[in-house]
Amino acid sequence: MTTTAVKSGPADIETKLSMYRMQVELRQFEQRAYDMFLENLVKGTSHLSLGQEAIATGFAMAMRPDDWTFATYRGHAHTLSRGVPMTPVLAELLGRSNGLMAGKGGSMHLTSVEHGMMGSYAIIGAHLPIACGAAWSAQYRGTEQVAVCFFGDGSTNIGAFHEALNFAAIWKLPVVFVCENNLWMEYTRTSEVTAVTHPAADRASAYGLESIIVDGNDADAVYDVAAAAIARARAGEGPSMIEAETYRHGGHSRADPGKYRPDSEVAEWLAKDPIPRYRSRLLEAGVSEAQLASIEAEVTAAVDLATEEAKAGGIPGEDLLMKDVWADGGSSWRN
Amino acid sequence: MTTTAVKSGPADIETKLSMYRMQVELRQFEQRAYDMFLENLVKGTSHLSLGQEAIATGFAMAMRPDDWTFATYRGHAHTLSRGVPMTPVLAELLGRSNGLMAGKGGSMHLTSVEHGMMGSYAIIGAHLPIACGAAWSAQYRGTEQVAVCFFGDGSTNIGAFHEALNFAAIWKLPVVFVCENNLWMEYTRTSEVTAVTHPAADRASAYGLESIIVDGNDADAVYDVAAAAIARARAGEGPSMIEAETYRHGGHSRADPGKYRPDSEVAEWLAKDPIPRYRSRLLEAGVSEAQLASIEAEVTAAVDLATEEAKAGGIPGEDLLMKDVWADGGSSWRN
Amino acid sequence: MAQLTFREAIARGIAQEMRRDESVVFLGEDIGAAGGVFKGTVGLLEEFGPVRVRDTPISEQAILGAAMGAAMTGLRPIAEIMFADFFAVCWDIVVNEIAKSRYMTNGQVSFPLVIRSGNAGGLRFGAQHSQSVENWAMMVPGLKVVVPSNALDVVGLMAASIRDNDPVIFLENKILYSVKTDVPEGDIVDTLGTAKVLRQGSDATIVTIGTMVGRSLSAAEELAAAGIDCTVVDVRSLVPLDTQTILREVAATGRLFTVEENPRLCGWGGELSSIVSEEIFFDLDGPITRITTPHIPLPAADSLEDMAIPSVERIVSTITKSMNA
Amino acid sequence: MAQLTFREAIARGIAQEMRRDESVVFLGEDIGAAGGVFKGTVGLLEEFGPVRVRDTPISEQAILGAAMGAAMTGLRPIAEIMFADFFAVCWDIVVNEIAKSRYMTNGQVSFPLVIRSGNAGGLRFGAQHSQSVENWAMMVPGLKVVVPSNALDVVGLMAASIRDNDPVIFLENKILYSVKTDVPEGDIVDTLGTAKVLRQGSDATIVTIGTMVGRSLSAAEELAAAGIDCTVVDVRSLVPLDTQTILREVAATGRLFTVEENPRLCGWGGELSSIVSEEIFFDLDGPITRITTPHIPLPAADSLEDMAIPSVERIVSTITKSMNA
Ligand SMILES: Cc1ncc(C[n+]2csc(CCOP(=O)(O)OP(=O)(O)O)c2C)c(N)n1
Ligand SMILES: Cc1ncc(C[n+]2csc(CCOP(=O)(O)OP(=O)(O)O)c2C)c(N)n1
Ligand SMILES: [Mg+2]
Ligand SMILES: [Mg+2]
Repeated sequence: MTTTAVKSGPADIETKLSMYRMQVELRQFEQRAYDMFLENLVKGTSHLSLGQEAIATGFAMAMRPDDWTFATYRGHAHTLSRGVPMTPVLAELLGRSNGLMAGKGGSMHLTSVEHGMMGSYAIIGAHLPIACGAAWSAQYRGTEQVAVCFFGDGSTNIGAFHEALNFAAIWKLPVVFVCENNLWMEYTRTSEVTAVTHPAADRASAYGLESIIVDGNDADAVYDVAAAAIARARAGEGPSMIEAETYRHGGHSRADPGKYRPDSEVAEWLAKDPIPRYRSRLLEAGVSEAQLASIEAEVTAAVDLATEEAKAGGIPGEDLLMKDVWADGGSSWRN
Repeated sequence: MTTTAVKSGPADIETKLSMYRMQVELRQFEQRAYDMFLENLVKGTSHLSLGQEAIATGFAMAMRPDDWTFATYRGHAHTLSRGVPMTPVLAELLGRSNGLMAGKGGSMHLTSVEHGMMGSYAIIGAHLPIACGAAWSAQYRGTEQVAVCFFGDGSTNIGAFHEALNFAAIWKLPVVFVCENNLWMEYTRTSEVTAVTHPAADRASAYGLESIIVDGNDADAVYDVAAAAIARARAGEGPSMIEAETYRHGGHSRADPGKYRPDSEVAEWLAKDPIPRYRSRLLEAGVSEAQLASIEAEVTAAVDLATEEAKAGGIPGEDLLMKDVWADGGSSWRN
Repeated sequence: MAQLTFREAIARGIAQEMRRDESVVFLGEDIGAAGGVFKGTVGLLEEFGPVRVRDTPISEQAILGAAMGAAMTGLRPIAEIMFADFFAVCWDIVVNEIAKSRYMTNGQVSFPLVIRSGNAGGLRFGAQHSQSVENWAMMVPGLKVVVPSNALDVVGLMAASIRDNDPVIFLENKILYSVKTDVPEGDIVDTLGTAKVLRQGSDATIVTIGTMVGRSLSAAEELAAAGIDCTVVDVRSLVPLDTQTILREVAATGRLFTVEENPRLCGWGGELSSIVSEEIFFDLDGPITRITTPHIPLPAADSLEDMAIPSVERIVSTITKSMNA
Repeated sequence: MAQLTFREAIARGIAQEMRRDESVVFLGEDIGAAGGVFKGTVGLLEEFGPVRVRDTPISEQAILGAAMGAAMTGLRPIAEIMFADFFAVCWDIVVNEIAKSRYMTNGQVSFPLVIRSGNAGGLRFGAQHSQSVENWAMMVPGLKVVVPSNALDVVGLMAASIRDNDPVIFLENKILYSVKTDVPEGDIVDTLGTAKVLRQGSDATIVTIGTMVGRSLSAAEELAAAGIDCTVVDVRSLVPLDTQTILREVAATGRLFTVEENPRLCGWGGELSSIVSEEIFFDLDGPITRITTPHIPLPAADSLEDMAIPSVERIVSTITKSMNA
């Protein structure tokens, strides 16, 4: 088992500052999304990545712009981390016509192909084989693109996980599987329904893969394992699976207060919050408090602006309803 | 990894003789089924266990009459090994009304609940979770029954395998999973599409289970691992998975001559044929040639009789067609 | 008489049967400690304990496989598939194994089990969490299919489903969970395969199910005001299907309108239409009209979803137009 | 003109398109080295090599997931699901992912892929290897569904399906694999959504598909001899559906009979029935009658399977009875 040492990450401070900014963006975006949910502006459901920002950040930074992300319904952070602007993402949550998919997908299906964000998938496990397919296509066409596929700890017990891992291994596909282990499924503790301690890492050997665990609340550590795995994949050396240990600060979805979790556990993990940790590290490295504060303020301004723009979006109409079932843009099943 | 020593098995010679008889029965039955297939008497498909008889035998001998067998479409041997008479099995292959399921199931679905033969399942993987359910029911009712579930090497790459193994492990279910590794799927070598060398045993640890491999062409060795695993299950110590190495002498199904396999491989495994091996062992142990020959002759007579009885069976009629969709015995979907 | 929500009725029906029969067990994701993601199973773990009410991993094939294996060996399991859309990940166990094994074994095994699931749209959950799957189940021989429209029916049909010796797909339209209905005290056991005539009219017959029952009744009121007097039939169980009631009520008015939340193609409305036009063609006075969701995946945005799913307004306008044609 | 079997036509259609377009790739179980369990893909590995023609593990979800991911990133995959019954183990990828993702993403992705599969009964394989699943696919918005009845159509519809930018479920009725048809040399590209009128009659219209096309034509000959002159329409693709041809031909005779191998409930025959009785009700002269497999799992024994699946005899007797009623 490989456990990557901390205090590594990208060498230059500029990149580290970008990583800080990204984490703050993801954090503030999710907080805003939650506020708007409570205001009943987010209509369906939503699953926030509060507390898990370091994983999306570390990976996004290690990816090439033409690499591909496959995420779950808990996909806001992964979408933003690939460079998708905040406004269309927030507007999508509000069901507005300026939403990323004009309101047709909703919070659980954020997709922006132009940013390599190949979709958020709401059926547990499904996107692991789909990511294999993208990786296969890269391999076939020789483009050296890599597919990165994120999923949760609870998702390791579904059949599609198993099929995808074996498939990727035998075809040596350029895909990196990332288990964001936040200890919980919806309201059930994953360890109570899983036969091994590390739901992903302890199963890597079943697919001939190395067991890799990383501190998922340390963006630099994540960056390092991500860069290594992506490089391996790009070099044709096949898939990797990484288990990133983390925690979600809030509930599973919507307004769930997450009360089923012991207070002590929540407190322990709040103390490991990736953002203050990263902030301290930057201060230690000589970045000024003022510089960090200005990043934070800029992000707040951006989130405020996105909020306004999203709210100003129109209500999607009948024209959108019957559009884009088929590649011809329409929905007719008859002549 | 446990590899059980050979030349063990049940202590008394009487039981060993029963095991020899059973293997000969399975062998001769399958040969007859093949002949009748070639005569176009077996209408649909059929999947023979020629060469794999030691596994069915070793397990059946180690099971209690009220234990449960779950098998695949390659289930003739497992059905007979539980004590189901030959005539109804053969008649089922012929689609006759004296068949085990009156012709409604066919070769791939042999079932005899009164013998603990809980079904043959023709969709790869499906019966692993179903066996978990039977084991759960035994656990719940405190009956100390054990479910034994047989499947092939190729079946280890499907999702249901993974779900069932984890499920059985976390609930500590009294179920024994048995992978009959005959090296081949239909016409593809399993090792070409599997990320590990031992498709079952190398994955046991992913479910917190011990890795157990046994010589599947040695009925005594199989008996020993079977008895141990079944005892563990019966004692409430949870599931086991056993990989039994074996080979099918013939093709995958129907009239497949199995020509995709190298001659040398076939020859190597024919040399390991479980039946001559077991025969020699009995001779060494002092059983007379005459006694073995008389067992063989008795079996031949029984197979001949079953053939006649099966052929004499009637053609199932309309009364059967519309029967037993529902528990009330009928098939009506309306009032 | 106490008012019960649809979600409370689920727990009430299950509890009623679990009290009566030790062989009834219940498994699914988050059904125990959490009381279900829709809070439909609150209190069951507390009353019946973790041996009878079991939280599972995210392994729908294992859940249904376990239910099947348990059913064929003496238990009467209830399994939850959280959202009906997830039937797609365990469909094999439902259609190839549970539905067929009794027939294939010439009746050697029975499957007294219930699979309950949150069905249909209206909650803005998007295309993968909003499907109506009653036609997925109806098309498979060997499955019974129940879709209750109110809390009272939930209790009685749940009890009937649990007592039934065949596999029942019990679909709970999620948007109904919070709706209250009067439910009397004491044990309630209903009968599968019995439709209810909720309103008697003379001009046209609306046949519907689930969420669309309430909307059809509202539409019927509006239509009555405009001089079109409709019968409204709540089918309640698609298999077994109460064709007697349906055919009688359609024959009486001479016109059939089906209202369903399914996408257009191969919904149960098509099946009813074909039964009617095969069996009582000469009793019909005009076209059979189906009111359905269009043949599209369901969109997430509230405005779009509301346009897609049949509304009272659309029911009224479609029937008005057709009756005046 | 060369005679080609249905199974040879599969390989011919695939090869035609693989030669033309490098982005066409093909994956499935035993499709390469073995040439397919039904020998429908013989020669493809040899011609196109193991990079384009890939044998897979028994992992249907991975097969279709791979096809989907490849399709959304520039390839045009063809995936085989060996028996159509096995769709049940990978149904999620088909219905929740492939079918819906284009719509959910507001058109950002397309899925130019074909899933071909051995469909339907007649080979005495029993209930888990004999299902007709065209209605499973037809009911899901976002899927096209093709069911050819002869080798010539196989080549042209396969080519059209591969060239189509939407996901196509291409169902090959296994019992037809050995049937020969004249197929001209050279590239053949057909058009999806076009029904063929194979026989023109004046008394009744038989609408059918797949294996039932041949039986319907034979039945029509027998019926003609008895004075009932039938039109026979081979629908060929259920989605897109050539309603123009179907409605025109039904209106012309005033009577519709559908012949399908599906179990009774929610088959495509019900859908056609409902379209006809909604859109051209006043052109009908009598009941719409559906001839289907009964609503039972398919039995294995030859005698029983033959009773279950519509036969020429049953088609003739049903139509005769109904026309003379
Ligand atoms: C096949 C399937 N089963 C169940 C669900 C319901 N569900 C949604 S999220 C979730 C928990 C997933 O837990 P995990 O994989 O750990 O991811 P996390 O939500 O913690 O990020 C469940 C059970 C689903 N979406 N799909
Ligand atoms: C889900 C599913 N996929 C594919 C098949 C077709 N099939 C039947 S047997 C078989 C090979 C199985 O190989 P293995 O598990 O090694 O068992 P064996 O036949 O060698 O006993 C395949 C692919 C099937 N029945 N079910
Ligand atoms: Mg989790
Ligand atoms: Mg094998």
